[in-house]
Amino acid sequence: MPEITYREAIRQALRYQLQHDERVFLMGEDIGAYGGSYAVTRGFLDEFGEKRVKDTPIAESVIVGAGIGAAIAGLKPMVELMTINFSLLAIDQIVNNAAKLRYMSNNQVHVPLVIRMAGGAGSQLGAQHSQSLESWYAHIPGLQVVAPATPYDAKGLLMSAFESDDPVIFIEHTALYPMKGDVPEEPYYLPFGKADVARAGNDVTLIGHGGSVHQAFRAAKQLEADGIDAEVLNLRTLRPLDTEAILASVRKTNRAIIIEDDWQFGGFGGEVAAIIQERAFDDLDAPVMRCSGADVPMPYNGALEQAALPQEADIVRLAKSMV
Amino acid sequence: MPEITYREAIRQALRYQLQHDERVFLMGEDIGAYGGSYAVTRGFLDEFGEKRVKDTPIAESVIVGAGIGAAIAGLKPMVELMTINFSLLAIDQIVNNAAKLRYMSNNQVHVPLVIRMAGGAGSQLGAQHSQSLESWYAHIPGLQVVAPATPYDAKGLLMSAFESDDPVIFIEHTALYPMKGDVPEEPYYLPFGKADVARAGNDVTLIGHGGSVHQAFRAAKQLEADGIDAEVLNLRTLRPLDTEAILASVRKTNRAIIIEDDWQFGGFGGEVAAIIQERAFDDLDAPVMRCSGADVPMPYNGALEQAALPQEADIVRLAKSMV
Amino acid sequence: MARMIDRPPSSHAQSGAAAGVDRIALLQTMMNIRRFEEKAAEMYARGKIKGFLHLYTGEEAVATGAIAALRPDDYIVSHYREHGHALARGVEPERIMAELFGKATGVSGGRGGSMHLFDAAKSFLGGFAIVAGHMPLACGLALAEQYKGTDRIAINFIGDGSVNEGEFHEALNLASVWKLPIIFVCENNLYGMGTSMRRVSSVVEVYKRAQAYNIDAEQVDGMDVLAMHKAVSRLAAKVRAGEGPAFIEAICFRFRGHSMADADLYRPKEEVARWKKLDPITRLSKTLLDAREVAASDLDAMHARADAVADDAARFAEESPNPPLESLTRHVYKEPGDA
Amino acid sequence: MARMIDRPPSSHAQSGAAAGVDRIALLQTMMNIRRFEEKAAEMYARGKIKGFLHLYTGEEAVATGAIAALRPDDYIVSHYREHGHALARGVEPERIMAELFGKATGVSGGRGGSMHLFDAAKSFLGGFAIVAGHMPLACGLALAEQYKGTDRIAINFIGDGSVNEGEFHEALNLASVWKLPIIFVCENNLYGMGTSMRRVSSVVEVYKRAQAYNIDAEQVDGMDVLAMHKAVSRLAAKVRAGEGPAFIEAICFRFRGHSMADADLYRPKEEVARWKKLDPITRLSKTLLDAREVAASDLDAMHARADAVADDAARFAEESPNPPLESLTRHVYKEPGDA
Ligand SMILES: Cc1ncc(C[n+]2csc(CCOP(=O)(O)OP(=O)(O)O)c2C)c(N)n1
Ligand SMILES: Cc1ncc(C[n+]2csc(CCOP(=O)(O)OP(=O)(O)O)c2C)c(N)n1
Ligand SMILES: [Mg+2]
Ligand SMILES: [Mg+2]
Repeated sequence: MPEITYREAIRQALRYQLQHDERVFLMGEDIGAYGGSYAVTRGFLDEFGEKRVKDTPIAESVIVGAGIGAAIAGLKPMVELMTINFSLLAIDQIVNNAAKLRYMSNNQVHVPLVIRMAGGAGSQLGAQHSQSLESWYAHIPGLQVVAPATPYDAKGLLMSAFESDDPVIFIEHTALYPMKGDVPEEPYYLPFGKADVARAGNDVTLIGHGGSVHQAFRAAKQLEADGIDAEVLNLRTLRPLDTEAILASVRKTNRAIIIEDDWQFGGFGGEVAAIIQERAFDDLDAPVMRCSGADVPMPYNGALEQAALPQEADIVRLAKSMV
Repeated sequence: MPEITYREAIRQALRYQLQHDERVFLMGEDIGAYGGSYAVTRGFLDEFGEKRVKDTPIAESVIVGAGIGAAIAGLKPMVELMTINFSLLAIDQIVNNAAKLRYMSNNQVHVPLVIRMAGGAGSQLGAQHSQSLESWYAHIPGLQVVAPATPYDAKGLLMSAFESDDPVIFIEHTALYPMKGDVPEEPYYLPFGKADVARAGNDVTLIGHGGSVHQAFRAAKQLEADGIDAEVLNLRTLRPLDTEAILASVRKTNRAIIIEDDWQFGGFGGEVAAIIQERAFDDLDAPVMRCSGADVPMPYNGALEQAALPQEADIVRLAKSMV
Repeated sequence: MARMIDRPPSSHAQSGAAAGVDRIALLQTMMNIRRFEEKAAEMYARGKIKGFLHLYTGEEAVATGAIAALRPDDYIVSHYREHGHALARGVEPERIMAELFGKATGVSGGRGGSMHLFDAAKSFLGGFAIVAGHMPLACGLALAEQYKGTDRIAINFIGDGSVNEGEFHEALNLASVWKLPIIFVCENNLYGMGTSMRRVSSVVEVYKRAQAYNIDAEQVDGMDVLAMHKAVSRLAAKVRAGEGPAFIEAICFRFRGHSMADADLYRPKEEVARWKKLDPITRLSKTLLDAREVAASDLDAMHARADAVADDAARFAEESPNPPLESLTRHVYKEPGDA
Repeated sequence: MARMIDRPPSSHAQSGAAAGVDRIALLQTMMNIRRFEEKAAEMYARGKIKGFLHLYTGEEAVATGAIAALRPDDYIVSHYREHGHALARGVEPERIMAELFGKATGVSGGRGGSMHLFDAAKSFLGGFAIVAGHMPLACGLALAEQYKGTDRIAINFIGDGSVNEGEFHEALNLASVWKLPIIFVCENNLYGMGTSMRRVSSVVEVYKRAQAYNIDAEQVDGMDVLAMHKAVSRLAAKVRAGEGPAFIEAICFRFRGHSMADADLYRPKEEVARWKKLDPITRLSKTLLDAREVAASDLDAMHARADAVADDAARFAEESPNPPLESLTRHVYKEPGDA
């Protein structure tokens, strides 16, 4: 299997869709002439032309709203919002229209729209450009929230996103774009709601999505040295959530730690912890713990930013304290 | 103590602020000539004039943004956004500016802004007008999230909101406006981060905010008949959250149920459950349970809407299953 | 024509008929809408209808004239005051009233309510309750048809209150830059809830706001169904031909409060009285009488027909079943068997 | 003057001086900004500066001319390309560079970074990274001064990319309806990242977009510091007198890519070359030489001064400490002892 980057994996899925489905087109700020702020769509404008690859004004609400309308009318738009931070300007469209229309219309219309955005922190972009708000989207019935952790995830999940007949919030972690991994050349589809056991273990379950999966994995390696055998669960999708996989793992390890870049209070980790204690109460040897971002707007200074983000050492310390 | 409505209690706090603090002014859609969509500001325009009571265009972002700027410049604006549903159109201002400016500027500026909005469901307003998104705001460092359950709460918490030097999201529950309760005429201030034990009990702790507190209270009465002595905790503020009060109660009752109108998945109840099992693991005789809204956009039909909202019967059934 | 604002165009005589328009049909449609709304108000008073109920009474000419000038497959995207638009498009009155009652037989299965009428088969795509929030979506429908290369267009009804929302701006700019096949119709009834336009808008002539985006825009007497029909006919042809979007500011007036909950204390009584003199139904009736196209007895018959339609709708709604409770969790996502 | 767009005003001679303006001081400020930015680029290349770094090179005349025409207590609210605005206001170069380094001595304590410079004592209120997101806030500052009855005004710098955002629309409408004491300066450098204005804007003359809100708006040669100074001086007087907001479209051009990460492949080389001929520093230098206000040796001295300022700033930043880790959780909310 060829080794390619997370960025390239996303490009492969997008190119495949553009080549094989006339209804697919891409819309977003600077995805054309500029090639995308993370170079994901570089060259697409030349290859597919202005009809399929549309540079838009800087106007998030109408970009997403137009995507919703076009999806209702039978097309398969992919809207790129650059980063999750800017999605706040289109959030009414996402929450009040995209997520609700199938239900409100009693199944007369539906919204097969893929919205891609980069999330996460770590590159010193400051408070307004470093948020991880996936928990917000995961809260909304009608949406599907996808957060690939590897190049393999990215291609397979994005392919499935285009297969879906309901809106998908596809969150790419900025730090992962250059990351490499094995990816089949031919198209393949990863199901939503199925987590991946990135590493099997018996003593504690480390649960994460996106970039956190890699931290969990590295922490697991460190824990090995201390004779702690950690299982690493890559959620892949937050909504639908693979509750069964989480419970199965915890019933085996009897301990769980959720890792997330995002703020802990009111974040997604809380939901996972709540579900685990609700459904696997008697299997728990220790409370479910969370390793999350600090409860502060993201500072610019590099050392402060790292201090605000969960670190392998924190995971290791937590895990040791539990077994 | 005079008995007044929740609406009147809010009016009293607003009038007091307008009368006693020159820096205070109100801004919002239809708060003047129309008297407010929930009649909270009726008569204020005549009493205080256009300088203090400003009718705005329907333009949520600039209303909130202007409030932020005015607050930075030393005034104490109160922005009314009618309902929490419309706050989605101003959410970038709230999250990226109001919540972050003190931190980003290294304490050079701060934003003493009060943003009032009505939340909750139950009056058949349909999917786009029936949301309870307080968990979203509670997730954001830099914000304070207040959700009064009684007229007494409403006045005392709103008075404190104006005392605060940081932004306050003040969420009123639509169903409570006509509700009556004892409220002192003189001004008083309820602290943020202090929950209220609405009913003392020993067998199970029912935790709620806003309208849910009353459901919990009625459920507690029903449980009495079955010999179950429930404690009811009124959170009053979600951020800061009175974790100590929650833990103290659970350490006594060893069981907890969180009641919320909002969708359960990724909601605020998950955070409370996560905290309880994290901090009071050994005191729990049963998993922390949640009684929340159904995972669907809100349907218009009255029976369906009630089926989508938590009911006393659900709380009672849950409580019985736990003790 | 800007002076029309808050000085009603009483001076104007009713405009002449556009080629081949069935003026009697237009009159009947307006009567049907009027009676439907009055019946809805009655049902609301009797507690059969809940939530917010926004009536179209007084504005019938706008939807009736505009929609009659379109093709039946042209998309309609409207706001929460949309009963009239749905009726003008030919959505069954029974199923609309049933929706207001929240019944299973309603156009949206009782899940949408008054603010969220949908009839996809008739290209009636809502019914939206977020001011200006439906404009981007309407642009998307137009974009899709342009993309597919059809000559189907979209019409988007908005209120004067939406012109100061950011989404109005984003939608008009995009529609103009991409030459989208869409007609925006702003129903300028001079008030957004209790707020008069001139207190919150830097430019009160809405059509001028649209012209600032290089959009072909004009102001039309929204109390004159023939004028509406004429304007939309002409613009629809251009839009259909791919010449880009168009915008109509329809000056009109609602005869009742913003919603059933509104006591309507903010509008001077004589202002309301002045506008009621321009009742589009009375106006067209007179024109047809004068032209001897109808006799008084014909008008009586037409009113009777409108009454019957409204009564039947209410009866149907009344007798219809509620959606089953088990349906609560249906259709949040695609289900096996869905298209 | 609309033709100025993408045809630079090379024809125009430099405009005459406004009364009592110190042209030499303006030149020195522009030189300081230029050298500061070049130094920042160098420090970024050396890994001393991280994150996004957007340079103001080429646009110096806009901030320099505009801010020199204001009172030192007038509010400045800018976007993420704001080093030049901060320097023009007199914020210490050392503390700006230290902020870019993320040091404790930075204007925002190293927490803000290049996009979030704040110096409240100098009424420099940011530094914002959400396109158009700072416009409502700037309106609020103006509203507050109007409310207090002072004659302090606000100036809000935005890019051409922000004109299609909903917040641009909401802010301009409110500023106009409420006659807020604010001047919007749109730095129209013809591109928003890699997207040329004309591909995404229905009307490319930005000043016309502003006029559509009844705002006094004009287009100015943003490569001419004296023209900027003149225009802002005149408008500031009107705005200060309570005549409502004003808007300036400053036609300019950035000499480098959007940010340090941008290879700048989307702009024709000769377009860039053409604009570099209009370098505002060279232009004013020539004017002053021709007018015998300075000698070549004076210019050398001024350049040397600018070099020294930039070098000192970099040295100061380099030698400054990082903020202590314990400070991470400070100032999320008011703390005991805070004002
Ligand atoms: C974004 C948003 N803000 C506020 C509201 C509350 N609201 C409902 S209708 C309305 C007035 C709209 O007036 P207009 O657009 O003129 O339509 P009309 O009711 O006059 O037909 C307002 C403010 C809303 N529904 N959506
Ligand atoms: C709301 C929002 N959308 C997108 C972005 C990403 N972005 C940053 S700068 C920029 C281009 C802005 O161009 P312009 O306003 O012309 O300013 P310039 O960089 O040319 O000075 C974009 C799209 C953003 N920061 N905020
Ligand atoms: Mg109106
Ligand atoms: Mg630009």
